[in-house]
Amino acid sequence: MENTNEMELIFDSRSANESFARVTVASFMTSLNPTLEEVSDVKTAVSEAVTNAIIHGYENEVHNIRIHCKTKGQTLYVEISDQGKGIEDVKQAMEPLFTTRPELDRSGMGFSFMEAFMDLLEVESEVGKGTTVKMAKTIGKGRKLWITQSL
Amino acid sequence: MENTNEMELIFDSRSANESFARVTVASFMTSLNPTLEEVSDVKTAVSEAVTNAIIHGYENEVHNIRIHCKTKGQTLYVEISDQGKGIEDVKQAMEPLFTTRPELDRSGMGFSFMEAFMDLLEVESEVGKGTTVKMAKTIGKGRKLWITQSL
Amino acid sequence: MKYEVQENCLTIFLPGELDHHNAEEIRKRSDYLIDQNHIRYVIFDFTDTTFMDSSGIGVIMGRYKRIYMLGGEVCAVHTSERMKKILTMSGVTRIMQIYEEDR
Amino acid sequence: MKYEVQENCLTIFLPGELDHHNAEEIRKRSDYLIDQNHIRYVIFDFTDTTFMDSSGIGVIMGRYKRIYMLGGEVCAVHTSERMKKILTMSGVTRIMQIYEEDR
Ligand SMILES: Nc1ncnc2c1ncn2[C@@H]1O[C@H](COP(=O)(O)OP(=O)(O)O)[C@@H](O)[C@H]1O
Ligand SMILES: Nc1ncnc2c1ncn2[C@@H]1O[C@H](COP(=O)(O)OP(=O)(O)O)[C@@H](O)[C@H]1O
Repeated sequence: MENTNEMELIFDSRSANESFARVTVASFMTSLNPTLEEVSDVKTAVSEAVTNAIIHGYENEVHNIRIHCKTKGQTLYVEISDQGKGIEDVKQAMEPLFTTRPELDRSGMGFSFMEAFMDLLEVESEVGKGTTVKMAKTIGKGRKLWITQSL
Repeated sequence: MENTNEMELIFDSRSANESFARVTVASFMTSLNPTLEEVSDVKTAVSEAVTNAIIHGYENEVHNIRIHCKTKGQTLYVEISDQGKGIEDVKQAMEPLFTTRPELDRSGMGFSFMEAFMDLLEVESEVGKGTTVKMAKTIGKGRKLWITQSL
Repeated sequence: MKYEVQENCLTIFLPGELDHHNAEEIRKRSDYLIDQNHIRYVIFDFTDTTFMDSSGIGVIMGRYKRIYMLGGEVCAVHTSERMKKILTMSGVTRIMQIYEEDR
Repeated sequence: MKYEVQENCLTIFLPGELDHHNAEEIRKRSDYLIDQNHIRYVIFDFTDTTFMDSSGIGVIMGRYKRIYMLGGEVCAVHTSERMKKILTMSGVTRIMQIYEEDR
């Protein structure tokens, strides 16, 4: 018990809140003493999932996005969910470069970035019900798992 | 509708989260283009209310603290609540220098600071049920209402 | 965000945080400038940029596609180590040079 | 947080953010040092401090009460405008001098 901490954040799915969501999660994880690089990794992953909820989940309508965070030991758990459109084929959605919105200049690399920057990524989705992205990252394990090849 | 934004944050009543709560509210209000001074004012007020929930409301047990924030036009509304001990005599509690925990070096100035730094302060409390502190501050109205006399 | 047109070259001075929120504006503004000024070269200047996610990659790819059709090129300057990593990871370095100095 | 004892004088180098979370440690550590070293003067050094709430006022008042009993004094140095305002608002400037320079 000693070594856990928890928070839940619910906010409007407005693009201006993307940076708010990043800052909040980054601030929550400071107790784990992350490096600047680890903070940037988490911020990028959070930004991807929140942006997806705004663009794909809610298609730019304003509804609630929920972020649940927990630290346990040196591991940060982040869950980001929307109650939007949902994903028909999660496996296909997670493929690098796959996007349903190329006309919006989406690169189709959101899930690839989440995967590259976090230690764990799980996506649960139901069409018409919404999407939950679960991620985890252990801080301070001196990783150097950088994918320097391109995806 | 255009001009509103909303968020809710729920977190553990640990003293390490005092700074997390301040940063989160400060980050949420950036869309109002506050001055550094206005940000500091809000951070101080949030810090007071969160600290009170931790020390007085929950007496250092770990339970949930809830912060609800809304911006409407140029005004920030902040509500901070705990489901802790509650306050018997709110009027007395709000008096400058009144504290029930002098042995913890409490100065009794928490509510006075909230009042001085925000435009509006309302406290609702029920013994055994908990306490809600409601505050508001309008950003960018060129105020100079600083109380330079001591309280 | 600042945009500079010199002959057929557009420099986009990217914001501190290049996310979906900022990407929208860059996309609209730069496409307008590209059309109006017969631009063939687009320089993404990362001097101020400390954060970028895949929305930033989308902005670069989108401008590349447009400029490539016109026979032009895109490139990046003043990239931090972090930005270089993200650009490399995403694969855009296959279609875009990163220059250490302004050209 | 850093503490410096010189003869009967204790300087407390306050943290960047002086809130309840930090106040607890300062309280314990400084009271220990005051007892051990027959301290009469306590200097609160605000060089690094950009944030303080009423918990900080509590720390100052608490040290003041203890030192005053022993016939000593407390003072503050290197305070920003913001810190000066908060110290003034709270009334502690009635019992504590703010010096612009180290004494
Ligand atoms: N929260 C979501 N709700 C609905 N669909 C989503 C969500 N997140 C991702 N998707 C789907 O998965 C696809 C791939 O996502 P991603 O890899 O992030 O790339 P991009 O956002 O650039 O399209 C999206 O184009 C979209 O169809
Ligand atoms: N959230 C709360 N739950 C229970 N009691 C509270 C709460 N907030 C304030 N109080 C009571 O009001 C008193 C005055 O609060 P305040 O002005 O903040 O001063 P201080 O925190 O220094 O005691 C406290 O000592 C406490 O008895």
